[in-house]
Amino acid sequence: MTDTAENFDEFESTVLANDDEALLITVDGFEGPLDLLLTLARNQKVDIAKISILKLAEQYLEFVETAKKLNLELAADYLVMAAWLAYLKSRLILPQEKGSDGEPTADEMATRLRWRLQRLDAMRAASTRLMGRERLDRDVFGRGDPEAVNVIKLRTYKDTLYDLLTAYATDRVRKLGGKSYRPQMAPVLAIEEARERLERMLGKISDWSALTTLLPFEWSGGARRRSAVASTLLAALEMARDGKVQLQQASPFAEIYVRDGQRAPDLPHEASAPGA
Amino acid sequence: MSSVAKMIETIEDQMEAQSPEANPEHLRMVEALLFAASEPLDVKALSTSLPEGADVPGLLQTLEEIYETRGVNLCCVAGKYQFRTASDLAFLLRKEQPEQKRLSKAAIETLAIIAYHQPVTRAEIEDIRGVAMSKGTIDILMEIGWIKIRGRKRTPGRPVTYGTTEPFLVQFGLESVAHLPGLDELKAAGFLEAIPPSGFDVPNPSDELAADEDPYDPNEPEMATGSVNLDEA
Amino acid sequence: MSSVAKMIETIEDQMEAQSPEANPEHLRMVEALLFAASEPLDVKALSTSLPEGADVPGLLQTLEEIYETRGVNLCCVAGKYQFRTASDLAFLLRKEQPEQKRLSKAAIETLAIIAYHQPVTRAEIEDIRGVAMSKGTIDILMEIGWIKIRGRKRTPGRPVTYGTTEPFLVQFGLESVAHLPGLDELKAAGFLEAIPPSGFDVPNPSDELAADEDPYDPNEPEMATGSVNLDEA
Repeated sequence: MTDTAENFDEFESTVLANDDEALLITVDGFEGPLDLLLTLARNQKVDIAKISILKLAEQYLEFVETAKKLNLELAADYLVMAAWLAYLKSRLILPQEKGSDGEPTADEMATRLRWRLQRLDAMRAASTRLMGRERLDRDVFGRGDPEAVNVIKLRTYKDTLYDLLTAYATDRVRKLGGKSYRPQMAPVLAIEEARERLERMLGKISDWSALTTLLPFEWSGGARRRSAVASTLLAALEMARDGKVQLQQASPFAEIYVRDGQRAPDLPHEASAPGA
Repeated sequence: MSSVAKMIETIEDQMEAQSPEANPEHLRMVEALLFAASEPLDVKALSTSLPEGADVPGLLQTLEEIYETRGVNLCCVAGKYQFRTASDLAFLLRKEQPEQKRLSKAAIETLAIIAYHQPVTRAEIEDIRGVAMSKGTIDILMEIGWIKIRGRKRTPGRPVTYGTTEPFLVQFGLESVAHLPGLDELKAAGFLEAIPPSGFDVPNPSDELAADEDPYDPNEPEMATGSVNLDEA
Repeated sequence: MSSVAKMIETIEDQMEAQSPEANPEHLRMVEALLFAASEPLDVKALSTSLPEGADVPGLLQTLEEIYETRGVNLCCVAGKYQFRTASDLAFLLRKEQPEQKRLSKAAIETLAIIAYHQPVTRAEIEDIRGVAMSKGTIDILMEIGWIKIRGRKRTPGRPVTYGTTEPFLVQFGLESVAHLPGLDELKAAGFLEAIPPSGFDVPNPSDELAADEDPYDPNEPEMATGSVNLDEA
């Protein structure tokens, strides 16, 4: 019996012979009742096509009995098969009845079972042949170092004339200090700027000049004027402190006059002269 | 004359006899493309790379003959072409490859049944094996990529049908499922007959949709496969 | 005799002449080993796989000759051997893949300056843009083929002058550089403020050689372009 294992080592049988030739069973090894039947059939050592189904049924039932004695738990389908085989066996023993109301005869049932065993056997043989084929990367090998296909990037550019012109305009305007990129300035004349301006004008202003006439041209209206006046006054005060200019005011809120600090102090009467 | 020269002469004779017009430049191109590729290439893929009008099938045949006796052979797998080392040299190259997952007996049997009986339903596989299939068996085969769901059977319950894939053919070096080993014998013995056997139709395993098979639509609401009978429901 | 047969005959002759004793079985083995190897193999590595006494250097020489005119050649790199696609067939292994890009801000601004101010030297471009130009910017535009060196300025150092090309016109849909919009058109189209900063002008670009420009002679010994002044040097 152990030779089954050799015949079919892929499907290692767990049916082993013990000392008194009874079947020692572990059910785990079988792939269901048909597999068990096939194993038993092989043990008969005859062509499955000619196998005695009666004998096979008896062996199966014996197997189930042994399993019960050994308290082995059998899956339900083994028991279903056992019941069916017991039924088949009884019908095979009984004298052949006439086939009635379409029910298959015992012989037909036996033939069908034999056929199923043959088919299972054949499929197993086929699977062994299939698995025995030369397998890729086990028996035969493809190119070990395939050469990669080089992907050439066909580059196209989305840039349009619009992009080109926009780039040109912005680039050039920026370079020329154009307005496009000039940050929005608050309408405030910086004191430093006012002072710088005053310093530049000192040589040019003739004698006393009203401060308001010295405001930058573009700062002469609205909010900008107020800022310009304030900044210019503060710048003038700073410069007066440094002795760079002289300042004069006749009365509160009156016009303030400015002149170069290098000049000699005037006579008092001159002070009001420009406003007079 | 040396034996190598004799070998070459034989090749030459074959080429003269069968492909007198094989363009040597085109031959070089097909050779280069197939050598460089890691995957099998089909006639169409080769044609797109070759000059217009190149006789790709003829070139392939010539190459197959040139390489027939060499250490590397041109093989047709899954209808595509690939250079592979000659199988008799397996002993030189065989790699001790720890098979990631040794397939269970059930999985091997199921794979063979699917290959030979495709398109086949789960219930039919179970009928052949005489045992209910554990869920994992199909999953493992699907995961390896050797089987796929290919359609639905036009029977009550519309069970899905399984078939083998291109990677299966590539792995086992088969040109197509019609080239499965022993297929003719199994067919002749009637073991591939419809299940249960009607005694009339003898289906071949085929990649084509069977007469009673619909293409698989993954969006179709899933039903319990197997024995659910809509008429009874 | 077909040209393939002639090719084979040549190989045969070579083999007869140079390696009359090459063992065809050993030849097959070397062929398979080299094919399946994931890296180049040297004589020593091949020898350990081949039967004792095999003349590996001789086999390699024979193989090299057999494959010399084929689509695949046996190459020796640093004493190791491997099969590689014949170099003249490398084009077969190229696949073209379109890719859309945009020029960098610096590149398109430079291109615009060149377009409007051509012929223009590098130093002039930098002067107009007010920033030093990275070497790459000109290179990229030259590589795309939108600008070219068109001449040399008749000033000390003879710096090269840049201009735009035909593909540039095609890309931007211009009939000629003279069709680039002028100041008024730029204003009208809203690219410029109504009142451009003082000193702003838009030149009328031209393909013609400028009065102070010499045609470009690639053979003229190169000088440092840009600001080197020969008189000072």
